[in-house]
Amino acid sequence: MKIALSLAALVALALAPFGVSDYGLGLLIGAVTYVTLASGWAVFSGHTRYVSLATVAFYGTGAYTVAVLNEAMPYWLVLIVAGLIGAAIALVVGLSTLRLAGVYFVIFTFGLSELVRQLITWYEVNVTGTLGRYIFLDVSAREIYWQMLALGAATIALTAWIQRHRLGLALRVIGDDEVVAAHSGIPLARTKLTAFVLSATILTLAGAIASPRWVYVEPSIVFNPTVSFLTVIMALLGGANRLWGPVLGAVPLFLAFEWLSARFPDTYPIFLGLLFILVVFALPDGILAGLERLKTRKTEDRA
Amino acid sequence: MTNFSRRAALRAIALWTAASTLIGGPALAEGDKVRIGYAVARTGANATGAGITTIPNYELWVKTVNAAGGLKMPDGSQRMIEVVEYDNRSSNEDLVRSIERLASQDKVDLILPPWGTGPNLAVAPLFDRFGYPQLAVTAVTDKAPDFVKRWKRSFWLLGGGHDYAEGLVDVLKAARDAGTINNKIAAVSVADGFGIDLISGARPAFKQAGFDLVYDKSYPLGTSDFSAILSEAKASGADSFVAFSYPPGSFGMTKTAQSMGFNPKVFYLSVGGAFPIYPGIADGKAEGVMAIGGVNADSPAMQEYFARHTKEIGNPPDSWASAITYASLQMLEQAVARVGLDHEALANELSTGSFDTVIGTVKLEDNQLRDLWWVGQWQGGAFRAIDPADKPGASAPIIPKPAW
Amino acid sequence: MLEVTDLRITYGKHVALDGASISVGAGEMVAILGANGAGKSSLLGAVGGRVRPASGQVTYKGRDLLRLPQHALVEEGIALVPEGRGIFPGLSVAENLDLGARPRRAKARAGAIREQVFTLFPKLAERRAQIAGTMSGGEQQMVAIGRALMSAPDLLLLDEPSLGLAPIVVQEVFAALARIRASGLTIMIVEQNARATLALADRAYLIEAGRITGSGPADTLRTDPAVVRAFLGGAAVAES
Amino acid sequence: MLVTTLILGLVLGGTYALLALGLTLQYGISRIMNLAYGEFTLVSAFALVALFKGAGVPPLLAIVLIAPLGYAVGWILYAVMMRPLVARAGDAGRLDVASILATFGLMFLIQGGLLVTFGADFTSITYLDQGVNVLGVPVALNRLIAFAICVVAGGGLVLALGRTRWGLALRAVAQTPGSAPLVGIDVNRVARQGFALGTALAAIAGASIAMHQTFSATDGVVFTMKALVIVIMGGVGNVAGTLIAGLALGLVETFVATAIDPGLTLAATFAIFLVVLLWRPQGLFGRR
Amino acid sequence: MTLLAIDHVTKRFGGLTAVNELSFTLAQGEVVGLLGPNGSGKTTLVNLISGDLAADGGRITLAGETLTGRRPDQVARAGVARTFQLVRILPSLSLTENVMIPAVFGAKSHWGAEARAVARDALERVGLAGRAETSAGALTYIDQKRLELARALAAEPRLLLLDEWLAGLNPTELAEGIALIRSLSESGITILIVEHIMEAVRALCSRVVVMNSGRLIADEATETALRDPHVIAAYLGEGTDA
Repeated sequence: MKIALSLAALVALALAPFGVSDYGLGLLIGAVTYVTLASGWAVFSGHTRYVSLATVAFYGTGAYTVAVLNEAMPYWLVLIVAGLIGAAIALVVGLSTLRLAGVYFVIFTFGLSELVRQLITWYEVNVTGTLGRYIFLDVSAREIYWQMLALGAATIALTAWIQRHRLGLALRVIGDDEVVAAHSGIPLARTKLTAFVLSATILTLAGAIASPRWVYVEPSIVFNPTVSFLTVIMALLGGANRLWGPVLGAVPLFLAFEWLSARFPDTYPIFLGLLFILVVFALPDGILAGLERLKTRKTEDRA
Repeated sequence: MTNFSRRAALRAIALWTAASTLIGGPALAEGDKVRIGYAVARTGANATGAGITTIPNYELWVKTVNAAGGLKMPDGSQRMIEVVEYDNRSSNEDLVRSIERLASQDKVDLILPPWGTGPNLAVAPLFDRFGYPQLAVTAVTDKAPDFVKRWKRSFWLLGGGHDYAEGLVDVLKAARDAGTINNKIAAVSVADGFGIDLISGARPAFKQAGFDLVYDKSYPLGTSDFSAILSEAKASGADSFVAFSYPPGSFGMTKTAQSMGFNPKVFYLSVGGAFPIYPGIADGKAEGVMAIGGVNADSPAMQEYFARHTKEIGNPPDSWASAITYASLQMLEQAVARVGLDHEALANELSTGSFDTVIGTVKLEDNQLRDLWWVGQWQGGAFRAIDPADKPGASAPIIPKPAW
Repeated sequence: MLEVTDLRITYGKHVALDGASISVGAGEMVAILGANGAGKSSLLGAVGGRVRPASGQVTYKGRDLLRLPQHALVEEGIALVPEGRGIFPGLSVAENLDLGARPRRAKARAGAIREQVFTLFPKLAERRAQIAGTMSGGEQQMVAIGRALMSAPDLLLLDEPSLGLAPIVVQEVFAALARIRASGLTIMIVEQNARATLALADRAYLIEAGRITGSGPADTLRTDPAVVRAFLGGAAVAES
Repeated sequence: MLVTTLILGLVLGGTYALLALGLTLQYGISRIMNLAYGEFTLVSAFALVALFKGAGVPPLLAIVLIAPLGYAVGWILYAVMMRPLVARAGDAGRLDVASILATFGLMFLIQGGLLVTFGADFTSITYLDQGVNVLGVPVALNRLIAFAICVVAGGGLVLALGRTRWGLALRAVAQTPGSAPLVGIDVNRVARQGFALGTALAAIAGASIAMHQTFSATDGVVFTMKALVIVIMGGVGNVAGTLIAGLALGLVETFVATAIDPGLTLAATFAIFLVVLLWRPQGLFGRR
Repeated sequence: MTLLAIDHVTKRFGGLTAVNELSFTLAQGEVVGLLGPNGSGKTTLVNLISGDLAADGGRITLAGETLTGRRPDQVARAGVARTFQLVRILPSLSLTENVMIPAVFGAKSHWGAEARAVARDALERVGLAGRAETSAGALTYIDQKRLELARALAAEPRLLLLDEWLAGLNPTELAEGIALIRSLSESGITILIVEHIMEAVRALCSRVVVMNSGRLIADEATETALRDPHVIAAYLGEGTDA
């Protein structure tokens, strides 16, 4: 039933571009991109509670890969290569960092994004001598939307699968208590690495798919740390350890951004900040948990 | 019970009001207004650039036009301008969506471009697809000739990196040939598209002119301390210090050079050097500092523009891209007066017509503005254009620069 | 001196303590005995300000303790040594003790009290510069008790002071308690080691499933067959 | 050359260390991971400029005025906004998440306020800009003053924390907040003091940055991140460690800029930071 | 047959030698007590066996298979289960889920209904079967201890390490706990018990190993050890043998 409903929603979403304006399509792309990012982020961070700020390191790498390779090989091949590069980076990074815990991991992943950005900049400046790169790809907004929708749907399906699979249980146990996890026979490094690489691949692909819309990329554009922050906030807001949590955080927040910035171009950061603080105080465990609490309270009232 | 329902009703009313103001979006246009939209960076990394060069001029122009009764139409009627503005949050993704919104949702009559090279390139395909003419001002790119071919209704008004680099070389060469400076140059560049474009244009030009580039380093965006760089440059023995820099860097280097007593004969900066706040930053010792851009400070039109900008916005414009931004709006205004709001006719008129603006008479060549000032210098409290030296209104350079 | 009336403590739906009333007189040592989860630590926690009861009263020298936040109790003369010791593992022994001497009445006499503590636990004097977290469990317990004494309390609350300690250390701790007891300090203790505790205490309360089910002089309880069966078990451990 | 690098590096490092002091207190003692920290410094920087340009108050006097104001603001902010988060969080991990989210909102709020009030322009003042000869190396006087402020504030803090009863209570709360009430410490009060003191230091740092650096309303994130890197390197809550890490970072950046390539300064910063994290996750001077 | 062999194992923390050239063995099916004063290195040894710490010297083998140098999860899959000095349960998961974990990730890697069955068995053995679906956070202290034991059992271990599992229990509970451990031993599990409660040690262990300052000071029958003057001096103190 739930699967049928999800599939119906997916079909409806896939057909949506035929019924909306270009701006509507732009909104859909934006919303689906953030859903994909937040859900992809949650594949690793949702259960393990490792708050990663490296989202943009992967997202940007995806975009940059397309910028570098888009004239050298066919588009589908570029996407595959981007995914592989993201996975490879995640593997190397994961191997060296996944023993860091708590806030140290948070700051590390942030530093990582900055390091990647600085190194690419330095390389481009000193070796290739050009910094900006152009993406003149003949990919329409609709195609971008469908690709992103497919990636987003695949991410959610993957999350659902993981949650039923032993990997999901392992991640939950790691999130609760790594010591118990290890002594129950869960290989910590391999489990975390698997999830981290999966998550990173999704994030990299999202960047690769989104990039043709930007036409021109340079490190300061593609490695915009705001993306990392927004992803975390959206996932946490909805409830990062639940299947539909990231969706529930990403969509309303994305729309709130859009409304506020259109309505109050000068003062919207103030409203947004207030809204944010309000949400943190009113919904401490995320929207989904808040909704559930409301539901149980209602049933209790009735009883 | 009554208490509860009254509260609920109040809450519902409050919610409804809030929701309707939020969802309603910009009020629907009245038929006789011209709706002009733009999506500029109000927040994020590009906010400073847009806040100095782009937004004030957009606001000033709209104010001026509306005060005069509105935009003139070919039939002689006048229509007031109504602005639809979004914040692109310095993110290209948001920018692209905002332009889509302006074009397909708000269906505005005209769209003004965002600030910056990258953002202008990001929106170029959209302007092209929706058919809007794009007057890209704040985009410095050597690839403008290619872009014009790719996007027929795009106009590139600020030249390319090579132009500025070669302009600078002209000035330095003249001074070297006159024996005023030695042939050593110390150059630094900010590591982003703009800085790299300029330095990669400058390197061969310096070499060809027989200069010796004794110090040539780039520094990352976000560098705040220039002591090390400047002490190296000082030690290099070069008479000319050239910085392809952004405002924080331009300002930081000025202050550092002053405090460490670094007095090269030529002190050249890029973005920020022509900002009105620069003399203040330089503690009133801006005399002789060279920078990218420049204006004909003696032209009455320019003086009038400076005065109006100062009065309406609260501070003077910068002496490089501001005036050109304003000129691009005047071009648009005059083109509309001649051919109306039809995009194709407008683009055609912009491409072929000639316009009377604050920077003089403008006629585009191959959709590009080539008649530009490449180098300017602070002289007697004003930032004056010094290169091309043969362009009317050019001032003679002061070399060596007086010590700080 | 301490009067607990009708105390009720709940954690969510779980009722930990259901209407307990006890009293502790000045100079007395009172033990609370009971099974795990019977509510002993909750009772002690409520007196020590760590647990907020749902209802009931705790008065100390006529003052209502429940109105005071936990940190204010030290100033009132109540010192708690909680289960798990609650020392500052990152600070030195001397710093831990100094922190104990924060209350106004203790500050002036800090030097003298410190000497007493060092007499009681000579090891602490030897190791005053050592980082407390690097000491063994028994030594940490001494730091905890020593720190509580530094506040010159009128009432000392002890929660399972022998938990996790080797028999020889348990003896040491109880020997120290006996000396503290002899100095006339009022003590309320929760302890698993019922035999050793009853040997020291004046009176004891028995708690079962959140209710006080019995009380009496320690000597009587030690020989009460029901108590022996429920709390003292077979062979005793480390009886002093 | 080496002397030049050393002196320039130390002076730069001093401003870094000063920037990070407040954050290490806020995170170390009050346990608030404050993403709006950079915005705090910016507010103070703008306040200094406004006082100087608008009312002619000399910056050094302005700092003396701004610092207590920062303390008051921090005090109120903790009481109103952070305290409820601490009260409901339960454990450190949840508090990290809650404070990251809440201060992220605060960051937007302050940034928006700054943009509306002061605009997006670059701001700077000219004050005591002249060079001073330090062992043959010319250094701007305002930077030297900032360095002196760092030494005084940092040194004072180290002494106060290490030698006084008040400092001992702060350290006790920083390390084991759960045990602090047992010795009569009001954790809430100490955490509030720590946060307020941190805000005051942020204000001092911001004001001294305004004396010698160009800044704009959007620079907050840069400051926050720099401070965060230093705090983590020095060991959270470790004031002496923060001072040393800040100075070290300044030296490294200057050394890389002169000896290797200015283009790699920021990369070097982050590379060192990452290496430190991997090698000693608790920071160079933190205790495991 | 020897199941666990500790062979000249050494562990240093900075200048402190926590475990010093320690050697002893456990035979298949034996229940051995590991005694020693606080800080003598007992928990360090348990951590060395279970893979939490890496030894600086020596070798640990389980049925001939080397454990030294392996990670905790590998040691767990080799058949070693443990409990912790301070109870560690996963409060957000249900009892069944808590207990399932080692069944899923241990040597046998059960999944689905199979894993649940193993979990139910283990819960039944510790008397928690009735509350299998409640969340673990709601349990009382003693039940949390039971749950931890059930989790160790679900790993179907060859060697069980109990680190002060009986601490904090009152006499009635203690008697139950002892009976429970005895029933495990009877089912063939080899058990190493770190414990301070002599009553329990006497009741359960035929043999004890006593450590002091990282060294082995006795490895003998329980009754002998408890009369051993070295042991009494280091660990039990005077007048213990009541």
